Amino acid sequence: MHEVTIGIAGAAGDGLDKSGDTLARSCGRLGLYVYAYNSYQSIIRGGHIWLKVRIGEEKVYCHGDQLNVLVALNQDSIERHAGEVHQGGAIVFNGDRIKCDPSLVREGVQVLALPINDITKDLKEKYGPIKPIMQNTIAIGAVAYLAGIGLEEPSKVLNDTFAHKGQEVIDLNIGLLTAGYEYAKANAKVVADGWTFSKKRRPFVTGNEAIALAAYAAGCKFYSAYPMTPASTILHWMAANQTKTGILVKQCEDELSVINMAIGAGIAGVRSMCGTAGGGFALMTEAVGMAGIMEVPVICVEVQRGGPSTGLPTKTEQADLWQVYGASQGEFPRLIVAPRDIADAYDSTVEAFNLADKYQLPVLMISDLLLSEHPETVDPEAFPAEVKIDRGEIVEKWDESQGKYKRFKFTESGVSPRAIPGTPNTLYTHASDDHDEESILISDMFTAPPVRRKIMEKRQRKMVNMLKELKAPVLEGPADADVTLVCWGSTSGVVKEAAERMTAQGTKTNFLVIKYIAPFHTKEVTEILSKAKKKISVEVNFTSVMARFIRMETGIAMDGHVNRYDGEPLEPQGVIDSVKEILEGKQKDLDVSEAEAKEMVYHYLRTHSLEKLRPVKLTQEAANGKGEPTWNVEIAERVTGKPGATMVIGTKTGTTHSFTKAE
Amino acid sequence: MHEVTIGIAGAAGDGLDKSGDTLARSCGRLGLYVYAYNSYQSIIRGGHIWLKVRIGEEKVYCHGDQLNVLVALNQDSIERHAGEVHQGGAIVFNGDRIKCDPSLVREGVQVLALPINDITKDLKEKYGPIKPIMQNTIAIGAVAYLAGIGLEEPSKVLNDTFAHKGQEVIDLNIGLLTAGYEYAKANAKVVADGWTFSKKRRPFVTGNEAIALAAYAAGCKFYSAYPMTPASTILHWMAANQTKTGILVKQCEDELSVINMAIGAGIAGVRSMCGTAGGGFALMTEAVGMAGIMEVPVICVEVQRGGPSTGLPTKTEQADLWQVYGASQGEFPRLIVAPRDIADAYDSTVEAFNLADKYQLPVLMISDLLLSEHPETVDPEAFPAEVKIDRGEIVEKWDESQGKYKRFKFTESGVSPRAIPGTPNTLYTHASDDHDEESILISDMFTAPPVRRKIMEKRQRKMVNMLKELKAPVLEGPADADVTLVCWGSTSGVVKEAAERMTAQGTKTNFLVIKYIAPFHTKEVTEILSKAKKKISVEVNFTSVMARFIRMETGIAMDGHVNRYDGEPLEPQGVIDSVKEILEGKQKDLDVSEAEAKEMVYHYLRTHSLEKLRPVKLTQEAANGKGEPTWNVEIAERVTGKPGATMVIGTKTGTTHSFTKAE
Amino acid sequence: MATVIELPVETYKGAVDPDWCPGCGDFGVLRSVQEAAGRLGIKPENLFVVSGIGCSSNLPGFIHAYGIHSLHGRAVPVATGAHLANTDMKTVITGGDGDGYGIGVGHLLHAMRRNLDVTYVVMDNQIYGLTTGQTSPTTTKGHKTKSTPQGNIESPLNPLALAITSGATYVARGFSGEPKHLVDTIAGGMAHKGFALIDVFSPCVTYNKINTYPWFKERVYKLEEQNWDPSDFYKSIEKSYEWGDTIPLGVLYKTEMPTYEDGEPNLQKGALVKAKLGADKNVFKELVEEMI
Amino acid sequence: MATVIELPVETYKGAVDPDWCPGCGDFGVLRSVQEAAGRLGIKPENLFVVSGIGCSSNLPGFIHAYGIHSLHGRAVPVATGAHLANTDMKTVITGGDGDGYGIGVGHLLHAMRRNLDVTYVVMDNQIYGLTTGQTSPTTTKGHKTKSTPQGNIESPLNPLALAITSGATYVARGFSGEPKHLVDTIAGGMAHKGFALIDVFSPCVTYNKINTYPWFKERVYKLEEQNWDPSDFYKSIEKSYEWGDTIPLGVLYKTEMPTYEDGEPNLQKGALVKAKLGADKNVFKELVEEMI
Ligand SMILES: Cc1ncc(C[n+]2csc(CCOP(=O)(O)OP(=O)(O)O)c2C)c(N)n1
Ligand SMILES: Cc1ncc(C[n+]2csc(CCOP(=O)(O)OP(=O)(O)O)c2C)c(N)n1
Ligand code: SF4
Ligand code: SF4
Ligand SMILES: [Mg+2]
Ligand SMILES: [Mg+2]
Repeated sequence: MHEVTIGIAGAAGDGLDKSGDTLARSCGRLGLYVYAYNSYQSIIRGGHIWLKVRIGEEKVYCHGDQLNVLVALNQDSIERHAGEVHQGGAIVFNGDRIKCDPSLVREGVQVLALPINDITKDLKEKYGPIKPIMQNTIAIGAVAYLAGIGLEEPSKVLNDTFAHKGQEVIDLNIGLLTAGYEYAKANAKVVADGWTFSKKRRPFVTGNEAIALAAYAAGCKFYSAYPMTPASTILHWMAANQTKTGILVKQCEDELSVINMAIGAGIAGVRSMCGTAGGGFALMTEAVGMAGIMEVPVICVEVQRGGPSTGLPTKTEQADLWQVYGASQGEFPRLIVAPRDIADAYDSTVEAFNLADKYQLPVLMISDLLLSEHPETVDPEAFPAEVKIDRGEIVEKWDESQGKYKRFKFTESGVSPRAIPGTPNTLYTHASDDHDEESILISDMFTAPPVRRKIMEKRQRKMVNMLKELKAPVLEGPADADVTLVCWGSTSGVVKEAAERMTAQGTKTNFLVIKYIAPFHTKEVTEILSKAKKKISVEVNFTSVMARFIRMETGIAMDGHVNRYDGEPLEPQGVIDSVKEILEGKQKDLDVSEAEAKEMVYHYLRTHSLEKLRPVKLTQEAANGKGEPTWNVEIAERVTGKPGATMVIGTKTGTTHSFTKAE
Repeated sequence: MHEVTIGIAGAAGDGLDKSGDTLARSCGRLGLYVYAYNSYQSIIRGGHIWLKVRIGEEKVYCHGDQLNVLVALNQDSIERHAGEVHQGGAIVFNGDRIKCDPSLVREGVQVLALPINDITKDLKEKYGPIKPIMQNTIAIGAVAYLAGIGLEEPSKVLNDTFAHKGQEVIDLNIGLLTAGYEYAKANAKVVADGWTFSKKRRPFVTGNEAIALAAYAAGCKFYSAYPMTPASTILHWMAANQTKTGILVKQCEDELSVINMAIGAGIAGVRSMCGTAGGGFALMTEAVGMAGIMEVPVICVEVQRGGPSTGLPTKTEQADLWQVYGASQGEFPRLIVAPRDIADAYDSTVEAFNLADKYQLPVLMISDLLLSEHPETVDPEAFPAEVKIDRGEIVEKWDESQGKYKRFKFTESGVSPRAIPGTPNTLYTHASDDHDEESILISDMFTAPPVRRKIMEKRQRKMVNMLKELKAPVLEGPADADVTLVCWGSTSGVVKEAAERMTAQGTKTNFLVIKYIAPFHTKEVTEILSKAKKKISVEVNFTSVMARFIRMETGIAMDGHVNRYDGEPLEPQGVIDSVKEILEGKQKDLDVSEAEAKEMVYHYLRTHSLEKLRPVKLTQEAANGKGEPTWNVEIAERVTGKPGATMVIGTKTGTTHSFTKAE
Repeated sequence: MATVIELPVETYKGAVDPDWCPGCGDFGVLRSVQEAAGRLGIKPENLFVVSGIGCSSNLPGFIHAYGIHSLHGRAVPVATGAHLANTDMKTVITGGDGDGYGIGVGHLLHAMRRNLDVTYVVMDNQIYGLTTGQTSPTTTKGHKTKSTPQGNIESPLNPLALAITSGATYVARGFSGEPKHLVDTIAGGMAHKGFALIDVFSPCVTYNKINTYPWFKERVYKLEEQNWDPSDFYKSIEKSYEWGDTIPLGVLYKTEMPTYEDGEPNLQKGALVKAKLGADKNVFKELVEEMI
Repeated sequence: MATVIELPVETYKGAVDPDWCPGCGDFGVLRSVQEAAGRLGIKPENLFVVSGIGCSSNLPGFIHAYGIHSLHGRAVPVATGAHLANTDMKTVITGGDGDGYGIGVGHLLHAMRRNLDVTYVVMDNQIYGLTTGQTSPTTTKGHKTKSTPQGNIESPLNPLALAITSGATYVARGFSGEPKHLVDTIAGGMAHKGFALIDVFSPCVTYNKINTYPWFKERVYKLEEQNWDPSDFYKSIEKSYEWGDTIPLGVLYKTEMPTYEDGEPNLQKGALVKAKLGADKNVFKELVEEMI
């Protein structure tokens, strides 16, 4: 497969996402496929940001685990990432400010220190001093050369991006781009080229944008939200485009208000949606049950991030399954669906609106940070402007001669034809107390056990009937595989690549992506899994929630679990390695590795304002009276190389047994 | 077994619980065992109330399914319950106001219409007119005779109850009691007698009171709550006794405040608890995860009631398992425990405080309406005043020479010795963001994946270690049983009785009560269930949540499920019948039975202000163009017997196909 | 504006009879809401009556209208959503002091500063009725309730001062024992454009033995009879603190201000619920183009 | 009362340096809280600093004290619980306008009417900083933010009027650009017995381009320099509405009232955390006897 991966590293506020965007859009317009992942932190400025842009001639399903070109925007970034650049790759940085210690660089990697001052002389004369953030454009120019995508398309993208800022800004930026491009051309070898540019222009979209766009297509009229990473960009898109779409966008005072407003709008008869992250959803759960018992169509998007609690706000994780499944007390029908990728997020959203209306119930969409915030190029056909809109059984008119309208009529299907408030002669009350067909409370003086039994059964029948029209999951990859990987959400991209690579390497591997969680395709999944030879779940969490869920629904346990829960998303090679370990029957090793110990040292130094020091040597010691083997670390002064401190880290627990400054 | 069951029926506000209380306490003091169940409604006045008091010489574990004496406080109650009184029993009511249609009464049942006016003549002369509510005492007097418990003990109870109201009130009440007793003695045969009164005085307590009392014994200092049925009586007990116990009791503005205050108090170092029902708990979930990541000991009691949403506020159900299990986003250690009865509620509460402190985590106690609100006699030994108090590893003192105190030290056990705020030299921050050993955030600029991995593993190790000290569930009943019933919470009382009766009837039956939900005794439960012949879950819900949970933990599916979800608790015979159906391979019949159809008619008449009518004849019709068989009901005028209306009810759906008034 | 065709109070008779305790103040409020709606000629199918949970919050079940009997404390956001989705209907919120000023006060405050065009009638009995008698945010200091057997130690909040300072544009008080005046007050609120908060003394005869009908009867007087000028912001705030031997009823404060609906761009072309579903092709294309 | 031994500001230096944007107003607030604590001689181990979530709410991580960095909007109840459990410690709540006046305003209002003896310092930047610039409850009408690209259509709430009418007994305003005055204001609040609310203009240099340092500098003046009498309830409310060309800083309102702690029976014998654990045998017996 023809592809290249660019990494851009810097601090928050360095404007690095804009640069990545220019690059990605250029490729997207050329007809290449792009998948980008931004590993950022939640503070506004300063925190480390690591943006990976993977470009391929064929579709790329995850950010991969390669690194061909590194753009380092500060010194720290060199130290963290230089060693990751593969042979044949290149490292690009501002040579005026940043140094690259050759010992950090692998063999066969070009080091391209851009002499920013020199190459921008002319531009400075013409436009005045260049802001630091603009220097990124120079680097992008260099990358455009190294990645073999040419100058033309990036220039056009810059032209569009800065159109509202006037010609001077456009010219300056294109000037910077060109300077970087020319410098690289003169001083470096291309890292990738020979692309076939199909020129099919593909939108470069995040999962959140896809959901918002789909909501518009599906006829959503009301979107309420309270800002929370990683769901906020739905709100931002909705707000930015509100006058175009006609969707009323309401930022509320809290998430309780958010969902209750959305339900109110749903009651009134508009298609309504709300969105939040795990913590905000925790505040919404009571209302989900209300929508259930009132049989109100409403969509709620829950975007998972690193938890528990405030947790790791800008990190991806898939650990909210139980929260969503367990949302609200009691039992009531609802659809829980977890889209697997960006195109699927579009389809799922459209379907969500239709099923919500058809079955008159809340739909909970589980997304995750990676899916919601990473952008990728998507075929434009994946975003049809015209979609099916099915509002279900609606009572448009009711005559008193038809008898009393019964909002919650006990029907075979479980669905009772719905009259939208405002319709004459169909008046009723939406009650969160349980009620009979006519919406008269059965909770108060009237409790009649058989009535309660029947309304409960009516509601639950919706789950049975809805399941019939949901597409059952299917195995992807070779039918006769030796290994079956099981996953959900954004992890499916990595799993797909891992499975394909494993198959290519001789271990036939297929995979199963679970999309519908409630109702669940128990029959089909049981059939698939009971035939699978080795079943391994792959999830970004500690407790393998989906594997547990599947066991609940099918009784079938996995043969092994691949988990990652350190804040970073899974990558194909990591999955392959873990799967191999499982196949070989190895116990998962939880010890602190040397690389990890080193990172822990860096963490300690950074959090104790000791950035003048750095780890230089790590040795492992088995018996030392600490109750566990340890990593003994020699730490030196960065500049002088003189001994700075020693640190002892527990190999099992990871605790800092001691940190001793040199005298 | 020597026992008798008294039912008292009337409207809310009739003071019926007080009467039941007098009866039950009298028995409790005599050394008899009592179990009472109050099937009430959530409105303040008017709603139908049905109080059953089961009395036995040996311990009774549920309210059973017998009825020996009915005390009817209004006409409606006669109509609803007269037919339930078993042969040899009696029906007692105010003959001046209420009539009992002989056709409603089974053979061999005495009908005792108390001539209230007549028998209270003397009392009226002395004390003036008797308030309606006081007439209940006359009925209790009659019951005291019929149930063979004598006059002495009830008189003493009345004496204590009215002590604060003065001698005149006491005398009047004892006078009424005696009048009823004497009248019954002169006009009826005893229904039960020959009791052996051990005279062991046993407290008559609800589950909520047991929890509150246990909290006091365990050293709780802070209780916060917001009123919500069926948890409110914990708050009421706590408030009523606050000056005695020294527990600070705080009614908050909402449940968000409730749990966050409790966590704040836990952080500050006191033993703290809060309580609520399912709907209130939904608002608390976000904070549960905070307690998890901050490692704060705190207890939260979730009392389940009929759901979903506001649902059936005064009805029992066991359908909040997933809500509690799924409380809060992300993964964190917590103990989830569901006490099975009142004595166990006491022990569980004490243990909860100890484990919360020892493992520094939130404890979620799941109770249910039946357990929390039904009172029963409990052996006084079950409530020791002195209990074990284990506060876990506390750092009392810290010297700077010991190095920096690390609140979240990565330890083998997962538990980090805790310094209570106020301790010098141990200062730290409790953060809901993820953090390192020293409580420095790793969520913001510092994210270091291996640090995150290690703190996650540290926290999760607590679950592994805690499980080791929890008592594993054991099979109760014959080891070689043919049937194993599986249950949790208050259902265990009914299941115990059902299993014993089935065994006595020749089907050897044992049962398994699940108490600890997280962490779960996977090994032990798997061992037990994989050996069981027929496994049947018994739960008060629709979706068999505990059975599903067990399948998740063990992979083992039940062979059948007994469920009740009409608002009423299970009763032993109902369980036995359902189990037999399952054993016989019968499909669960969800059709509306004749009795149910009749009740549905009553429901319709009551909710349409047609109480002058009543159903007189029901016939089933198979083919009728309604898409389902129907119950065709003839409805007549109550007084004249003339045709009043006809009603057609669907046998499958339960819908009212038509209601047609007679011309 | 079309001439109003008044409707008789029976128009709004609910399917079931209220199950409140005999004598409960809420009966009077229910009837006043019905009369006010009739006076304004609002057809039942054009009326949303939204509540939370509580004795008082059972009201929507007892009135012929599109009722929403939502969650404890959430009447305001549910009503906001329903109202914004269908601005052609009139939205009246009805509920209790616990529901509105306790658990729900955050929503209330924010709705008032938005000057949302809805009417909120609070049946203030200074107690939690449905849960059998605990302290509420308006319970008098010292009052012994089930949750405060030693006497309530919190100061009650002043709903009228809160409403005025938060941005409500019609702030009034009624009393269930003064039904005619109450109808006027509620009808005034419903006719007002903007957020109307009407705090109504609605005695709980079962659990509040202090703030009873006679207690209020002795104290209340009508601002309208004193020619009160409700347009002065600061004077109205001051008036809202009058509490003791005399307690004012009536409209304390009233002003005209742009509503939330006036400012919301997507409400300028009519009710959302009547808008066509689905994307405009050109707009959609433009939106996708921005992503390329 | 013991004489106060002042402590140097370094006493409270946190383990890590703040990661706020350079120029963020919160730096000044942090330092002022540290100085105020030092002036009052509160030992770090006797100081609770409690926050919710937001840029401003990161403060507890940057001060040497027992910090609680809780949930968005829940600082007040967490602080209430911590404080009631250990009344021997001083409790200061620090957070943002979104945290305190948006999602958390219900708790705030109820805490104020309790007159809880805590100090609440709100870093009011009229924006949601941490979530990258959406509208907050104090955002000016018309302000274009990420969530209101057409301009905010809601009226901002007035935190000072809310505090005064709700029952706070020390209500003041500070400005991060007036550090000395800010220390005085915060120290005054911490020394005050009862609920102190201090709203501090703490500019967000990244997301609020309207309410900047210069914007405030041009407008603010100090009440103390004008001999303002903070004891008049109604005048203080009126003063709290002064906003535009001139904006007052300093103590708007101050009064002495019994606190929640004064009324709570179980706080009369000292801090709860120091009480003996376990039941008194006689009391326990009595409680069981009542059940028989
Ligand atoms: C989240 C939640 N918490 C608690 C309750 C229980 N609850 C029902 S009504 C009520 C208080 C009602 O008081 P108020 O609003 O004053 O109404 P009233 O009954 O006095 O009319 C409470 C606490 C609930 N339904 N939901
Ligand atoms: C329940 C919940 N909802 C949303 C968020 C996301 N969130 C974090 S901080 C914040 C707003 C912060 O604004 P403010 O309190 O004014 O603090 P600032 O950053 O401006 O100092 C929000 C919405 C959250 N953490 N939790
Ligand atoms: S309890 Fe009080 S508020 Fe509720 S219905 Fe009865 S009188 Fe009315
Ligand atoms: S975003 Fe604003 S509030 Fe947050 S740290 Fe930066 S300047 Fe301060
Ligand atoms: Mg009330
Ligand atoms: Mg802010």
